[in-house]
Amino acid sequence: MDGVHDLGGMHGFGGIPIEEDEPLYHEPWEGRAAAITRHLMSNTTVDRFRWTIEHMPPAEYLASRYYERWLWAAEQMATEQGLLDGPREPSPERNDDPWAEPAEPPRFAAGQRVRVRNPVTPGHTRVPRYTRRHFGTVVRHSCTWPHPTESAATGRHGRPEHVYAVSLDAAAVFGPDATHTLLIDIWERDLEDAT
Amino acid sequence: MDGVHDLGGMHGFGGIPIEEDEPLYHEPWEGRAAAITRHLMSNTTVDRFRWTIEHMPPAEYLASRYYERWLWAAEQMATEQGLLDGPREPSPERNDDPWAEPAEPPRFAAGQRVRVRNPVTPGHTRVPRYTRRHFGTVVRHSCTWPHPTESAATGRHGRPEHVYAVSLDAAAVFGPDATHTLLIDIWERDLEDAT
Amino acid sequence: MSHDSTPHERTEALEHHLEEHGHVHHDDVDAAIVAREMAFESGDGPSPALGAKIVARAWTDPEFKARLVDDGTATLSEYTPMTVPVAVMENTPDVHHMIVCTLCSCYPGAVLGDPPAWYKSFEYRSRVVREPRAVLAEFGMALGDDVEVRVVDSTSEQRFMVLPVRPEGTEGWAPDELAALVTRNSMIGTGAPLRP
Amino acid sequence: MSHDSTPHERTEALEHHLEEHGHVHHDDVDAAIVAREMAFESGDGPSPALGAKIVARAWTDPEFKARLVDDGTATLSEYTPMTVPVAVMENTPDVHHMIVCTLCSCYPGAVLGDPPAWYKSFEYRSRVVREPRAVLAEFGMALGDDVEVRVVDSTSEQRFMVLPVRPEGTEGWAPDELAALVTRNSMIGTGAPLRP
Repeated sequence: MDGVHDLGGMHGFGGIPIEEDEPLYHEPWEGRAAAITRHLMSNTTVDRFRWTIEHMPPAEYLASRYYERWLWAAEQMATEQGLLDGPREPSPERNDDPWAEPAEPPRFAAGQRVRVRNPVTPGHTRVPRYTRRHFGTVVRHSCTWPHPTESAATGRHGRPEHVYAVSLDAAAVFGPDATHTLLIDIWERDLEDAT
Repeated sequence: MDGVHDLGGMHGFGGIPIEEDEPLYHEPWEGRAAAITRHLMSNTTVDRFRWTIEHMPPAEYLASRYYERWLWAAEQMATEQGLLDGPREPSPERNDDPWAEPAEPPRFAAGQRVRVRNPVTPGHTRVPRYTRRHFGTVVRHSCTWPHPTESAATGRHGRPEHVYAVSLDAAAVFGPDATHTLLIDIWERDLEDAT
Repeated sequence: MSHDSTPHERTEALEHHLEEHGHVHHDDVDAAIVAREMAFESGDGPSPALGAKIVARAWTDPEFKARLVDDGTATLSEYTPMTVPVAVMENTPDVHHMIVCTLCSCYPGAVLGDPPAWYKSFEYRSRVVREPRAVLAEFGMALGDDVEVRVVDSTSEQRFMVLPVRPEGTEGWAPDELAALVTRNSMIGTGAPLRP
Repeated sequence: MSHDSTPHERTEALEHHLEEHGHVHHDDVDAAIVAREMAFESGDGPSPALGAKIVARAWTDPEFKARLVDDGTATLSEYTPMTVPVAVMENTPDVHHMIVCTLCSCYPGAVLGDPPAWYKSFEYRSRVVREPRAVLAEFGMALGDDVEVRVVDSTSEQRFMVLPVRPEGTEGWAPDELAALVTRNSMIGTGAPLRP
């Protein structure tokens, strides 16, 4: 989902709001909302939680404090899980283990030239817009994890897939003044060979 | 400036708010704000007016009604033009004619394969993010007009440059479900040959 | 002008300050508003009615239509002063144009007057370039799969206006009868002309 | 839960509804908050202090450091339960890493506890991938032009933590003395460890 949450590289935001020795929670409700949200997340996936936040009305999202976004999603998830109407029906035992072995061996190798695909979808994607269609180099095999688009759509982890650490030249992404390197984690299906 | 105003292709916005026989202005202040803004624009360029709106705080921009954005910019421009402190100093006669002849003949021709560049800048740009780095075909020479980045930065029109109508396959931009064509106007400096 | 006051209060304050130093005058602001509304209502000045008149002439005068499509700015300037270039995009049974400005609200105002609110909405600006047919459906319009949809994003100073397809069953109609069929939406691309 | 009520009221209403049907219990919520705050303050559980302890060990135990950098998840699980993969990015005099999550707020919480507000801010998320050195300056840090800055965007489920460069002049220091030099920011990449 290409929403206003996809902030990488955006202009229009000011100085970093650095707070000296800030509290864990700035107001009591934040702690309670966080705890409740973590509980609700246990019935689904963190991917669906993130995708839910991404559905916040854009102006509301950008005017919100951090835990207001958790609260907004908690309300949605509680409703979706039918927890506001009555006692919970016993949900079947979960067996979607995100640490399971992927089905296939890795397709890409360290040093390989690859290109980030352009997975435009109203669903949940972890490919930020600023990285789309850029060429990069696989630095290493990062980890294996279920793909977020399915985990968000179904509320359950799918079969884990390979994830690669890919480095991009920031100059290609943000212009010649950018002399740094960008390191991003990209699922195998969101990459294509570019040798 | 890659701000939240650059909305092309974004997800997260709902149904089109279609109003039957709507008034020109929904409230009296809208008409007055519009008239005042048009007056202030005459001292600068429409490009600087747009760039000024782009500096609206993102949440405020996305929560705003249309003429609230004009009002916000009018306040900025009135301040910038020193009109709130005292009578206007006579400003020199303007001679920045946007209809003047460009200095060079067109570089690109109809049918030529081109690529949209990636002019990342905090300044004003008319190259929407969804078009960046895509390949397209020049359909025809569109017009000549001063480049917006300068017109916004200086408040005066620079020497006109060639503008081309470029067609892009929407599928490359927004994925395989997009079967339409996108037609965009791009200034010569924001295009590169891709034959 | 603090931002906790209403837009009405902020506009009043701004106008007051500007007027105080002689930069604007209350009556001029009034006159500008009235002129704009008069033009819009009367159809003489920039308004959907002016656009409809031009479309109807193009439907009945091939020479005019050719000039209109070839050089909109020059041809349209016979009807209304051109402050920026304007191009006329001709629809055919196989090609349907839709106009938008994803970056702000650029619109062929010199011809059609101020744009409708939906044209300036975040919903339209964000969605039409990505899913034009879904947007058309919300306007109650459906196109055959064989029709090529072209979404024109007003990214330069040039504005765009659609020359819709002349409805069938209007042979022999006089221009002003034809003009009555031309809706504002049909000149933006989010609707077809009315059927006789 | 209508949206004109405050977050406090909405949280109360949500908790009440959930409790009413037995989905949550007031005391469990209290306990969860206390546990998290205790872990954070005490430095036993996920907290900057736990991270500092791990960094200090890495500075003094090459074999541990090699394992940490090669397989963060396995090595860190000796200290704290790993619910998601975590990678440790080693800074050197020539390479400086900065961690961010541009899409939400992914952070190595299993080690460092909850992230600081600035890490979750729109300002940091939007700017650090584009202008890292400008962001560093706002944290009062400047790097030589010859230093390669790598901005790591936590776009998968894997989290990232920085292993900062050991400050000069700390030869022979015991791990817990070294740990005192390790700031939270230095483990995210927006600061250097304190100097002795």
